[in-house]
Amino acid sequence: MSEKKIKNSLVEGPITPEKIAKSIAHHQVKTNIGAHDIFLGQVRADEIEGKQVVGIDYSAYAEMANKVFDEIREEAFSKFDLTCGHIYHSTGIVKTGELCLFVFTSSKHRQMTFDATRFITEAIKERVPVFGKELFEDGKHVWKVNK
Amino acid sequence: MSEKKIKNSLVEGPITPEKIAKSIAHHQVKTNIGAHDIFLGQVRADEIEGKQVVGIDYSAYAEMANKVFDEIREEAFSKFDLTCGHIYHSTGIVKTGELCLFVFTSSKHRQMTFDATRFITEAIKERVPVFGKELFEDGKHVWKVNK
Amino acid sequence: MTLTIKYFGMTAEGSGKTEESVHSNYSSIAELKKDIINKHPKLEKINFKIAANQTIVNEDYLLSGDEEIALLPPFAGG
Amino acid sequence: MTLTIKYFGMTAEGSGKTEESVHSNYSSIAELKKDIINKHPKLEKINFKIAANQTIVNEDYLLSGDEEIALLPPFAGG
Repeated sequence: MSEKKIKNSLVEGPITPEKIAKSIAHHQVKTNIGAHDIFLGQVRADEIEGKQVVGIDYSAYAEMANKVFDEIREEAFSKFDLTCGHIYHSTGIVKTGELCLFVFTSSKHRQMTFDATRFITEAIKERVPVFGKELFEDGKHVWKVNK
Repeated sequence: MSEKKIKNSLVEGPITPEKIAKSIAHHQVKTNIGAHDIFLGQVRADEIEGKQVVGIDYSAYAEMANKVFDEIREEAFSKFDLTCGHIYHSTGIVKTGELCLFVFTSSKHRQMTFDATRFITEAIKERVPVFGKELFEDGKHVWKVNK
Repeated sequence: MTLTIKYFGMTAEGSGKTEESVHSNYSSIAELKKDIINKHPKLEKINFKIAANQTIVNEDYLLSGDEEIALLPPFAGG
Repeated sequence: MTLTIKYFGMTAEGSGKTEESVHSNYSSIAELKKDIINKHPKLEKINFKIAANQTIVNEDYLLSGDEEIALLPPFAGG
């Protein structure tokens, strides 16, 4: 059985704006890129049964999650004419207002990046074993379920 | 005639990754946001008749451009359930690999931001009076035309 | 066979465990699932999928050796 | 009437100007356009739209006073 090196797409804690800036800057040497599309997931202060969410504690089945992130990235490359494609998802606590998901695709032209970022984001929500405990100020929690 | 304050969406020179990071960070206090979608236009080193583009010198009919940027933003807000919407476009020289367009929309849920960022980007390409002189190393140029 | 059972989110909460080893000769996932629920009755009310060696499988999937089984509650990524 | 004519990109290059004032009584954009092309023959081969007071108008748009007219070559934003 051939062993394929699986990229680690999981990041401990929130994804910072600085990480995003750094990632964008890294793409400036690729002068065949004409368009980037970036999706960011941010933790909302939803009200659930009268109580406000203060953060989400994410856990993941890491080995499988990284395998599925890789599959999704490969599917995106086979469907769309991409130059680059990156995915990062948080584990651990991400407070409201902070970022938990960063999907970044680049291509020569815009249509491909729009389609690819959307495809990857939908596939992540549906297929990646990441779990979220929505935390309240009083220490209680509920489990988040993607629709 | 009522005077409406028109936002200036034109930026002198390239849009920096730091500006993007700062803009993202500013949205972390808005805890009703769940999703952001960012489109970035980057100047490509296209080859035209055997010569490589080294940059684009953008000019704009500034008053009209800002008026149209504003109209497009308002149309996006009326079409999609957005929390925020921002547009920045460069004027002056933007070298290959550097960023010339930054479209940033935010919403409670992802579908609206995907649709809005795409709508805004298409509308900009079609309707905003921005002109681009593609520069070659030998000092010659051609005029860029959006398809 | 020795199966490693992994629990996540709601299923970890319901079983009070994140991982355990099970030594027995189950033929299918359905059989294993029944046994797990008997041991951890709180899991009965929880909606979960099962992965064998990091791939989601049906209840009629046949267990063939030392596999890694994961009980996956609804996903919440993004 | 006094019209301010603005040129951009290819039309600025073709006319050698970025702005000029025109004093005359044109009725329509078509009439003004003909005059501008007579003055700057290089513009004949350039594909451009015309804006009056920052709004794109047709050639049959009627000029009614001191307006700002812009000759807009194809857009290249993004």
